[in-house]
Amino acid sequence: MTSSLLANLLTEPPGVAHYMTVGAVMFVCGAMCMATKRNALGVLMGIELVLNGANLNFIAFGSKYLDNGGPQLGLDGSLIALFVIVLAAAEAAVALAIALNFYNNHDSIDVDRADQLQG
Amino acid sequence: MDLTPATALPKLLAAAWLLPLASFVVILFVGKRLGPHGKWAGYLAVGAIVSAFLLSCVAMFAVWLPNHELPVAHHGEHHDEGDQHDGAPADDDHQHGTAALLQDAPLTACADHDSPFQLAAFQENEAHADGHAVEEGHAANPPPTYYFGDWYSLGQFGALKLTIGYYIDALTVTMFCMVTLIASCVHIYALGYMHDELHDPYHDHEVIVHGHHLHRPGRFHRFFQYLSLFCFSMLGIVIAGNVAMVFVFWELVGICSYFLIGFYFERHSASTAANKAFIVNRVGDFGMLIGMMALWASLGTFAFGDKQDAKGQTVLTESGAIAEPGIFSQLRTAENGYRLVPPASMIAEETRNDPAIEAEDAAAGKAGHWLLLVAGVGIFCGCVGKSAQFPLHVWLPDAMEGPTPVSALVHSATMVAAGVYLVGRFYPAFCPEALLVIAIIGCITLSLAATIAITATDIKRVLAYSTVSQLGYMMLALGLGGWIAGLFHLITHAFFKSLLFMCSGSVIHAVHTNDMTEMGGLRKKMPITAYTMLIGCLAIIGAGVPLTPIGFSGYFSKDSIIEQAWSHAQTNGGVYWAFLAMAVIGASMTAFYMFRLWFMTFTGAPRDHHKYDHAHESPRVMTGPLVLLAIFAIAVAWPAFRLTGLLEQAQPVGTAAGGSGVLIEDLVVPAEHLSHAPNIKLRAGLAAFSSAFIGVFGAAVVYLWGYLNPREIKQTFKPIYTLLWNKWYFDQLYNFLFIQPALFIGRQIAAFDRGVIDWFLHACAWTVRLFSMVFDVVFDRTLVDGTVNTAANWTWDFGLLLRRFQTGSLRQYVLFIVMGTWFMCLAYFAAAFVLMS
Amino acid sequence: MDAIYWPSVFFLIFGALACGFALAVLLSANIVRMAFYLVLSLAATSGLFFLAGQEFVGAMQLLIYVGGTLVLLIFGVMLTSQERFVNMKTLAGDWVIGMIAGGALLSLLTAAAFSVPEWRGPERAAVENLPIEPNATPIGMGLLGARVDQIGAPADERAGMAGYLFPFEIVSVHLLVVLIGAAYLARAKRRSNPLPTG
Amino acid sequence: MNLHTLIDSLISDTLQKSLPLFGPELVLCATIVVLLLARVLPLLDRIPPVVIAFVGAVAALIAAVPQEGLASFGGIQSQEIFTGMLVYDGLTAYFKLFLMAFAVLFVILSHLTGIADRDDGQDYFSLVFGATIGMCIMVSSNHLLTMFLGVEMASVPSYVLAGIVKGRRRSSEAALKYAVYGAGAAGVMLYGTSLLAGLLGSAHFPTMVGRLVEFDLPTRIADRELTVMVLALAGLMVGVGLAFKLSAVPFHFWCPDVFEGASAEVGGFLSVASKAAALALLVRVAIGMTYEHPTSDKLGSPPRDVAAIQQSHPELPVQFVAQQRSTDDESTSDPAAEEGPLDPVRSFVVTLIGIVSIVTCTFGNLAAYGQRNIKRMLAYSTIAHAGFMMMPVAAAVALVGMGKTAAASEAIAALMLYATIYLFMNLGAFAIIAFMRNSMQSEEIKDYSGLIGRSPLIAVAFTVILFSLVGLPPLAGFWPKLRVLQALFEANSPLLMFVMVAAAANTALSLVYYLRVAKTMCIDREADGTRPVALGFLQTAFVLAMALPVVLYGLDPERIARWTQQAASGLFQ
Repeated sequence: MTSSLLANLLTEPPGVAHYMTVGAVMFVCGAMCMATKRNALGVLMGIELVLNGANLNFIAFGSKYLDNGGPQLGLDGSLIALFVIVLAAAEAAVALAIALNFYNNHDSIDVDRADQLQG
Repeated sequence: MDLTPATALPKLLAAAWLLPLASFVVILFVGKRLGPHGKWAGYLAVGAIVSAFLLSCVAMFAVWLPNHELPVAHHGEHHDEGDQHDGAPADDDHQHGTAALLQDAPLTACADHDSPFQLAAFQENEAHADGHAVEEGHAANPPPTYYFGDWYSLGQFGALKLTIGYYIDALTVTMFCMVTLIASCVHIYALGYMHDELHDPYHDHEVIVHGHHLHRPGRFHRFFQYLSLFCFSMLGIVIAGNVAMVFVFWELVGICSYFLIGFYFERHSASTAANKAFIVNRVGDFGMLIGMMALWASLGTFAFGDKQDAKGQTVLTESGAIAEPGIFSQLRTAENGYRLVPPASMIAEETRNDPAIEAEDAAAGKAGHWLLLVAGVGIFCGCVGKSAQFPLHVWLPDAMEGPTPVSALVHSATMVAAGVYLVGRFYPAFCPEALLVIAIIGCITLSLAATIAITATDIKRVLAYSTVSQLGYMMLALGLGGWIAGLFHLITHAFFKSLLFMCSGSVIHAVHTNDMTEMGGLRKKMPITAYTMLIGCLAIIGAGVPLTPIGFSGYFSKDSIIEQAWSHAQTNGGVYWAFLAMAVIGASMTAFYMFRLWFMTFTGAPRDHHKYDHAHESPRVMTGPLVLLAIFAIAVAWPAFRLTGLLEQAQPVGTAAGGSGVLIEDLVVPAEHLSHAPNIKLRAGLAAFSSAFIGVFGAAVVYLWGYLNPREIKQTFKPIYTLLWNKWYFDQLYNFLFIQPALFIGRQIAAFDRGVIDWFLHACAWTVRLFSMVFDVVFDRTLVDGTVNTAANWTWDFGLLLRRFQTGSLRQYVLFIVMGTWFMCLAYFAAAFVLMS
Repeated sequence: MDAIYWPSVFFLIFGALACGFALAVLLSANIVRMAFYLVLSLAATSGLFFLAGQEFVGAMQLLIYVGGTLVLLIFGVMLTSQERFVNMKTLAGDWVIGMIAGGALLSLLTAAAFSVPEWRGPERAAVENLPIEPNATPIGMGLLGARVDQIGAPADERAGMAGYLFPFEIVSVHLLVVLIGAAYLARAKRRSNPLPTG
Repeated sequence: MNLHTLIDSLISDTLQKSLPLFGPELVLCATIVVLLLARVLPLLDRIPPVVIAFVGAVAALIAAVPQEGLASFGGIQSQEIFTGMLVYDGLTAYFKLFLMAFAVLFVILSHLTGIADRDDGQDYFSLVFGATIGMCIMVSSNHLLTMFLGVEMASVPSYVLAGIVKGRRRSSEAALKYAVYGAGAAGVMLYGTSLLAGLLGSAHFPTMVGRLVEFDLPTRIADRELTVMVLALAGLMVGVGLAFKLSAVPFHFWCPDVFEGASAEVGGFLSVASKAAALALLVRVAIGMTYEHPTSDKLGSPPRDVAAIQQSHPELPVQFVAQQRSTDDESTSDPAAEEGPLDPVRSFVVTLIGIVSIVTCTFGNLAAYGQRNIKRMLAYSTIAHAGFMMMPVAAAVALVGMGKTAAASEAIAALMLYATIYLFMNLGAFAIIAFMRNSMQSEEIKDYSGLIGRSPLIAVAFTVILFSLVGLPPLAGFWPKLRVLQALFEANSPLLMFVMVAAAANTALSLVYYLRVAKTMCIDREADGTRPVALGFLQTAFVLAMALPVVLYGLDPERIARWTQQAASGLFQ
């Protein structure tokens, strides 16, 4: 079914599900960045990807060009997406400051050096 | 002075209850400054508890007894009032209507009958035997006379009302007198026993610090401070008017025992024992919490009694129903003839609303009984912990680490008594199946502890196990339907067990050891101790002239337990005879180990001459209480003092007639008075006497006359001896079953949190490692380049790999978020799939 | 066979770009390159926003993310990259476990996306006739608390359309606090009386 | 309706209705601004920041008192403010009061421990107040955006607070872990939120629950539509974010590390205020998604009459009241009586919270066993308590499903009472740890040995607090535990019965590690070379001010309990 959906995509408009797929890929890439990057800044970039992936969903749900039936999120989707962008920026600022502080204390940006607290 | 019971009793007993608290508070704040080294603190505590005793005596002799006629005989009484009640089942004002009956009916109808113990002398006529047959079918007894009310309301949370209140009946008053009397003796005795603590610094010979004995400041006042708090807490349990208050004081008793058992906390064994006592008790309390919840949730109240007005009359609503019924009146209503019937709120809603199920359940009569059983067994769990019943008996012998006066108090009048008391108090709420559980636990406990006591050589441990065993007797009696028998034994046991402990303390004080194998021949050195202890031993084995009302206190109470067991066995037959058998064999073992103790300590040749030479009789302040208690141990149960009559006044509602099981259909709890039938009395009395005699004789053969060498006996029965010597390996078993797994799980979880997910990740890591090794060998080495020292890198990588699983790695945490989400979804979908298909 | 629906083509292009560069961020080992790929991925996402008719949000995405956040990140890269070169390579084991977990999550989320029939996409005819109207005004009014879409909506749906004045204002307080915090951490001063280390 | 009326109503709604009810937060915002200006204006710079913070916090506390006084929680009508973004009812009012009271105490504590000195005080207090505003939004959120915004606003300043001691390696490590973990959880939560909003077509809680009813879940489940699975996935993903804030297993990993690395004061902040706000949010979401306000439909009798019956006849058992109510309902005939449209949601929520809570509670208690650092141990204890505090939420949802709203509001009241008592217990514990750290430069449990000899008052106060954390009866910690167990019992489902039994068993489990600390302090001998403990008068007074309520409340649990009951009853108006 999925394959046929993709095949028709050239002639039929994309739906929410297609946007969500892109969002899911970005979300998972971000999560994997957070889980595999040893550079703290890489982890922060992962956070950006994660939030952006989730944000794509709101955009898709808010768009009237994508839905066919079912409850409409309408304007709420765009507005929430806007706020998420702002919140992500705020979070990035703090996380970056924390990473710099970590760097000052550890002389390294490697998150694997954060191993004193355990047990 | 106004001596109306409804107003005077709460005041008198509250005063008696709060005096120890006052003493505690005073000592807490200014204890150290009371006289040299806090010496006056002891006098203060003694003064408080003795005053409490006097107040209790006033309550008993000036208020209770003049206003409440003792039932002269109890046989016909139930018969009469039962019949009357059957005639007028709609009588709503049951409490006072029937309370009046309780007082009047026996006088008129049965004045010619005699007290139960005169029955032992065959003064009973045939009419009684006939009476039993008739009594089988009639209704149970109405609630006893009691005074119930609240002093102070803690708070109301919706339907949950928490108050500090009282519930005073004959049992309460009796317990007050008993507890305060024994506590007074213990306090006075402790003045002498704890004398060493007045020295500053105190030398603790059992603790070695830096190669020297420990020197520390004396803690005389601390001891009396805790002792006062302990008495306060125990009296709080006794007077408590509701379950929540019982629980509060229950825990307070636990905390006090923690302090007192750990009094010599510098000794490692003492602090461990204190911990053990506390934690084991908590295990029981958790059951009790569940029982409490079950009762509260289904009955909506914690109160024991019905709401009363200032005159002690039950408050009724306009329609004539009880305004605020307590637990007991809800479980045993007058409409149901005071039989235990689960009220509607105990029956699951769907059952109530579904006529089909309801009819089926009503036919079987089972609805709500499971909840009753849960509540009963839950409450009993708390009692198991406090009264050191199997399987939570392990703390009690270790609690011997406390000073001996504490042991005397803990083992007789307080703490362990609290468990039995609570079973007695809750008696109307126990369904026959719960009683069976109680009986089984009691039976196991009594035999288990008795066997261990036979091999113990520490004088206090023998007594400790004997306590556990006697508590088992009480539980057994209660579980078999012998309410009076159980509580009767509780009171007599309190006297002789405190006597025995204080005697042992006196011996320990003299020879500075607990080990009986280092004693012997002390009779000549310390005669008062020796003979008072002999009285204690005779009392505990139940010595008396069979078939006559002549004997020590234990004779009466233990005989009534065995009679009850006999009656129960006769009614139910089959395996239920085991209860009787264990009770009789236990009596024999009791006699054996008690006299073994006495012979080893006081007779024969001294085994350790150094210790023998230094031994001396204890000072008056210690022997005085011994003599006093000895007198009580002899006489307290004599029929002339009508102790059973007093208890009978408090017989909880509807329990005199026994009952029959619902979940186990052929289980019958016989009415208690049936056990006084002459044929049972005769056989039980003879069995008890002969078993005790065999026990004493056996002990004499081995330890007095020395016909048999105990060492050879040990050799012959080595496996059994080892088993008993190691206390049936219970400590080891618990260590293996609970402590090790708990520690293990704790460690595992800590390790888990450190980053080891589990073997799965390890396996993954290994697989991956394997893959990359192959990959490395195939490509890296051949294709990419000739890396320097690949093997060294592997090792290095491998070390990092392993180490990483041991660290609190941030990246793994993130991975756990993903996997956690995923596994939760998976679990949910799997569950949904299973449920749907 | 119908004619090619061009928005779909653009969707495919932008979607592929967004996903591809997101993957590149994941797979790249060089932090500067990662930042660059991230810019491209986020920019492609804003293209998707435009395609969905959310041009205002798309513009904000370009401004805030691409313009602001990433500059911030690149500052971070520059500030921290003066350390001597150390190997920060992720081990193969971590990659594999990460990929397993990620793949599982991805399959779950994609399956979820295609499980709801309403989400599979509208009919072409329905969409093609929709008027194209700018939504900057409704969004702006929404941020001021007035939902203009309430005007045409049936009465029982109006309650659910909340104005966004409150979040708009409170988020400024949040940004203020966050900047104070970030500035505090980034300042060089250390405490004069340090608390014990341990 | 035209634009003009729209804007008119907006202005009146904002100025007349919403802003007065938003007073405490506004005061805090103003305080933050003043603190920021203090750096700039020379006049303000002379005032120590702690004074400004204290004045601001007290003003906020005064503003948080309900208009008719403290006893009027029951009279607060539930109303939406800011055009539906937030909701103001008894629960909001109570938790705002709670948070503001906590803020005042926390400012005092921070001053006493010296963590907020003259140079950094402005930043420190700005962050604390910023997080507090976020928590206020969490407790009053009525919209998916405010929920997410509240979580972010509470979390992000907390990340900085965790790293407030800049020069310490562990501190910066804790901050990094907290920030990254928090961001990850927030991402998952956001994804779940988007799914939920997309499925239901709204982000406004009451509208969402209305859509859920229209959604007709029982039929869809019977038809095995996959949409239901997506809904469940969305619920789980939102739950992840909440579980992170609650430090519920398996999303607790940050908690011990952050508590150990951050300073003790911040530990107190996170364990009390943050947890309370997270629990309130859990209540909002769980009750909000499972309880349909009867005002929205035609069913006549509002459940308030149950509360009324109960208040006039407190002696009636709960069952009786509930029974009456259920018969009432039958008489007004709910057509979907056999299975309500929200029943699947309820069973999902109950199962999820029930299982997570019991696992959390047990895990926290067991993992606390082997800890050597006292903050780390208290972190696990916090996890365990969070698990315990989640249980009444499960019970409340189950009770709502049975129509017993009075009992459900009792369950929520139990949770609120628990949180309140927990404030005193845990703030006291962390205050003692902070003072001890200042005085003996150590946070290891073994260094507390023999404290009774060095500082008897502190040792006794700490022991009292620890015993109260166990839940031993005469102390305050017992009552809320008892009420939680009651709520579980009343809910009367096999799962919750199991939870109740396990919870009761957990009280025994937790004894071990608390007792170990008490034993170390009171019984173990002082190790050689430990530094003397010297506490100032104010510090001692603070500790006593925390420990005394624990004792006194145990003796008179009535008043606060009544407030919580009244406040909780507003949920089911």
